[in-house]
Amino acid sequence: MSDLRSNETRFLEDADAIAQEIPDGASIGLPPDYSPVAMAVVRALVRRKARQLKLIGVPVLGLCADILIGAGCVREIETSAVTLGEAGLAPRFTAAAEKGALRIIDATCPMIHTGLQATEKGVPFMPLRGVLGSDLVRHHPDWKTIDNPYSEGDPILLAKAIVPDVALFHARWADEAGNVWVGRRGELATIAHASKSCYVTYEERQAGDMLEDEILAPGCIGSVYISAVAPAPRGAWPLGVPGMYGIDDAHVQAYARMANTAAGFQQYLDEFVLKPVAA
Amino acid sequence: MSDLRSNETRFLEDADAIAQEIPDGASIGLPPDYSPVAMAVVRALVRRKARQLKLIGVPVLGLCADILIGAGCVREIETSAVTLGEAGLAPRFTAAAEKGALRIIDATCPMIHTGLQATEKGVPFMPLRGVLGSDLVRHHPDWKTIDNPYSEGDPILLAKAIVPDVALFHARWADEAGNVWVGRRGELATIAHASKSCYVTYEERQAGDMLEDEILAPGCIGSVYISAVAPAPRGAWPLGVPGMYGIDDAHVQAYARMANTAAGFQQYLDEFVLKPVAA
Amino acid sequence: MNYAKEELLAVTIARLIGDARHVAVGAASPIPATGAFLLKQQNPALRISLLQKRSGNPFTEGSRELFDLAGQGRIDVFFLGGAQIDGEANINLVAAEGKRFPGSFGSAFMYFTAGKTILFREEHSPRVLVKKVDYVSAPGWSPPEIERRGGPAALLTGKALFAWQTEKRRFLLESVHPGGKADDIRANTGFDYDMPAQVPATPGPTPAELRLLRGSVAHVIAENYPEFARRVWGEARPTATT
Amino acid sequence: MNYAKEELLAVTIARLIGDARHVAVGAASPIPATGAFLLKQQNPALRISLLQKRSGNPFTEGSRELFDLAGQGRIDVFFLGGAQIDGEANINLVAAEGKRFPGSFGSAFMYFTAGKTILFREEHSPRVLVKKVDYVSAPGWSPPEIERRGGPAALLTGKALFAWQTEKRRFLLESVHPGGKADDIRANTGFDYDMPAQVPATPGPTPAELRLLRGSVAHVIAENYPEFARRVWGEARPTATT
Repeated sequence: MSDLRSNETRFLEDADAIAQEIPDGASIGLPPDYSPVAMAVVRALVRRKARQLKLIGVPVLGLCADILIGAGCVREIETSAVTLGEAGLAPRFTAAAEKGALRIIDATCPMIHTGLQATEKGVPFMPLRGVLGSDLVRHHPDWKTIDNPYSEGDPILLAKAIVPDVALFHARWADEAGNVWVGRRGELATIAHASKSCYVTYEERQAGDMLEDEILAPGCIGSVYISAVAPAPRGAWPLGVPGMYGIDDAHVQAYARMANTAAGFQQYLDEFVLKPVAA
Repeated sequence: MSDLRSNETRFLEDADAIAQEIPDGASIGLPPDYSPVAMAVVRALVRRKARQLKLIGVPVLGLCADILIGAGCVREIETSAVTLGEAGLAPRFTAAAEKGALRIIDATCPMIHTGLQATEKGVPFMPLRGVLGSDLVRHHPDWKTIDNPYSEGDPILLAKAIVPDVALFHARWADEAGNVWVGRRGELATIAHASKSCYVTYEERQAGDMLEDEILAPGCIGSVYISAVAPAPRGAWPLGVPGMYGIDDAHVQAYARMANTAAGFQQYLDEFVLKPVAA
Repeated sequence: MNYAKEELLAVTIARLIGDARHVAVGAASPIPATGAFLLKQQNPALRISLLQKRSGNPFTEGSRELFDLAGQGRIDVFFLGGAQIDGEANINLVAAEGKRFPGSFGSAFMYFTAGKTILFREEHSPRVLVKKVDYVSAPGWSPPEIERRGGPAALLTGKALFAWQTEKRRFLLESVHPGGKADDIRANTGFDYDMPAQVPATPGPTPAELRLLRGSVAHVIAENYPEFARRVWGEARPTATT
Repeated sequence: MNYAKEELLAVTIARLIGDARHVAVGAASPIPATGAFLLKQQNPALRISLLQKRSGNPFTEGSRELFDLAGQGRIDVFFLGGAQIDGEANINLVAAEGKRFPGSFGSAFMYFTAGKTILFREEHSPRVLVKKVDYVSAPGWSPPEIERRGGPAALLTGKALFAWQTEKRRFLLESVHPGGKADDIRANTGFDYDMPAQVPATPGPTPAELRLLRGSVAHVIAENYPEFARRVWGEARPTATT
């Protein structure tokens, strides 16, 4: 676990500097579209032509995954779904999946949380009720069914600990101590705790140490988990940041239309990703 | 799980009304002294002569347990320690333990968290690393060692799910929707999630619904978990509420001295518990 | 009486929810949400958790909390759909006939842990209601050794309502929506099911229900599903008689 | 040079912490905290987590987070004491000879998961340092099949410093504090241990270390352990030369 003992949060210049530090082949834990996504880094990864990434949806993937898949950055995904929400199917994911151009490990939301919680606790597995009898169990390489040691003849499913190489997300605030504030988006804390390294873009810099503030502390992820932060105002756009700005529905719908064809997707990249864009 | 489907938080008059609802024989999950303890309810339980309680320290017990044990309310405790912190040993606990007048299930902090997390997830057990070879394992009735199903010859300990009948603690705020704000005291959320019913005293009432406030929401426990709340200004005294008032060290030290003898403890009860006291 | 198809489905869902205390409604489920909020007008103690609601989300610990809540037994009713649904109430959200769908979401867990699940899919066709799903995202029933708190209660489509018969592990056609015919249901359903000699019509909304739907319910729904509210109730969100 | 016993112990602890990046210090441990903050003066990147600090607690998720952090391998050094400590580095925090102690706290976990543990107990007597503990709260070593990230590094008492010999599973008397004698250590230690022919004296604080201790370190410690700071450094908390 390369970076686990890192305890000094580094302050990087921008999203591109983060994308430079995420190596090809890395597995990346990503939040859902309704939890702040580091879209500025996603675009920077496309610009730096990242390759062979594995995306882990915690627990689902959306726009960021569709863009990375369409741009050829992704080898494999593990997720319980890929969706653009109200804008419908994720077109580049769907196309890649139907062509067989992407390894897909299908999961179900709570099993992904459970696998990350196992890593968070430092245990090799964690059990979950339900799921048995689903074809997910037959196909998933890391799940096992055992007999509940507390009750005979009671099969129960185990999730193997999931250890992403990189946690990547966006936060409303970072402070001078390297803490980030994500509010009630607890899945971001779980990803940060479970990952070998953690990169966070933020909207605004707060002075001082938010952990000294009893009101802000509960929404913070402590700097002990954070490898580096970088400023990215409106860095979740076209997705949103709760309490700051909402999802740009019109843009996501426009994306969904353009990305329906490979040519339209390339045009989207040209217009919104490959040249720097003002949100 | 009697109260799990309860979804309407009731608003009770005071700490005594809560004590009336906690039945003799109940198992009660309690936070440590540095996390707000519902001391006003503890005193009310002594006044109503509660009997045969089982106290579960999450993960340690302090003043509240010592008072309840001294007053004869307690049959059994499960905890990783009982301590008055800087004021030293918990005298009534120590006396009862050395006389053999109390069933003590010794645990270790993370195993208690783990057992509650199992209940929080709805699973019958959860694993934890370490602990093996400790005499705690030999004596604990609910822990089991299994072979890690993912790696041969790798023993690992399991905590059985802990399901307290009652969660009991104090909060800085409650709101009109029945949510309570506990800030970074995450152990309180774990106790609330894992218990069949949950009683909370609070310092101040907030208007509206704190879950609608992005800044307050991360420190809240949602009303879906809360059976009833009651006002208790300075209700944690002589313990503290982070951000409001600190521990009354002089009082706790005075307690420790008085409670060193049965007669002194009775005098403490007479003075501070049996007659209503202004903090 | 004049009412929209969506209004019929919502009142049916309200009846199916019954005496539940806590209903969780997933993203992109305006009709189940409408049914739940209609019921809440009659039973204010009903708790409704709208998942992935953009603001005022009921959870404080992120996306894990819904599943923990369900695991704890605190969710009485949940809704699931499916790209395919079969006669054993299995659902498929992953892939069929070379087509890829978004994925299983939390279905494989919620179907077991919620007190009961209402299957809801507007499209009623042999393409959706199949003999056997191509991929089991979540099974409709489990053998006795598998711990399972809940399972399907009913299957509601744009044409009909089926009740689930737990013992027989088969659907029973309970009612056909007004204007439809039992024969048409048989022709458009890929799986076999039981039916009574006389299949009743699904009861439509009462005038009181319509007043509530077009008044306070439309108002709440418009906040969370603006497109849907506009389509069903128009810009004006008329109250009372239309 | 004049210095307090606590200052000697603190500088010894600073040396034992060595190149760690993250040290966690438990409640009621002012001397380990002093050692850690002394080291931080020389290595500002050292992260110190004071557990159960009354304000400015480093954790945001409550008391579970420390243990999760340790489980993740993010705690390099931890401190443990014991009502009894034996020659195999087992510690007892539960009960001995009819006496009940507070309990094991997190020792049975932290001793395995922290990178290394410094055993610290000021009282050096046959009552504390026993041949075999009456109750193993946390074992000093584990058989090879048991996963264990860390274990004891040293045992520091008010009289001496022992190094732990992992292979031999025995302590080695490394140094005796100034003024003490190896014979006295043998007489006051209930367990057997190795010792070199010549046992050196524990190095005392350097003038530079004393300046730091009595200046910025005393200031930080006074915030968190006011009683202790007053006892060691007085009300005035003198800086530099005394």
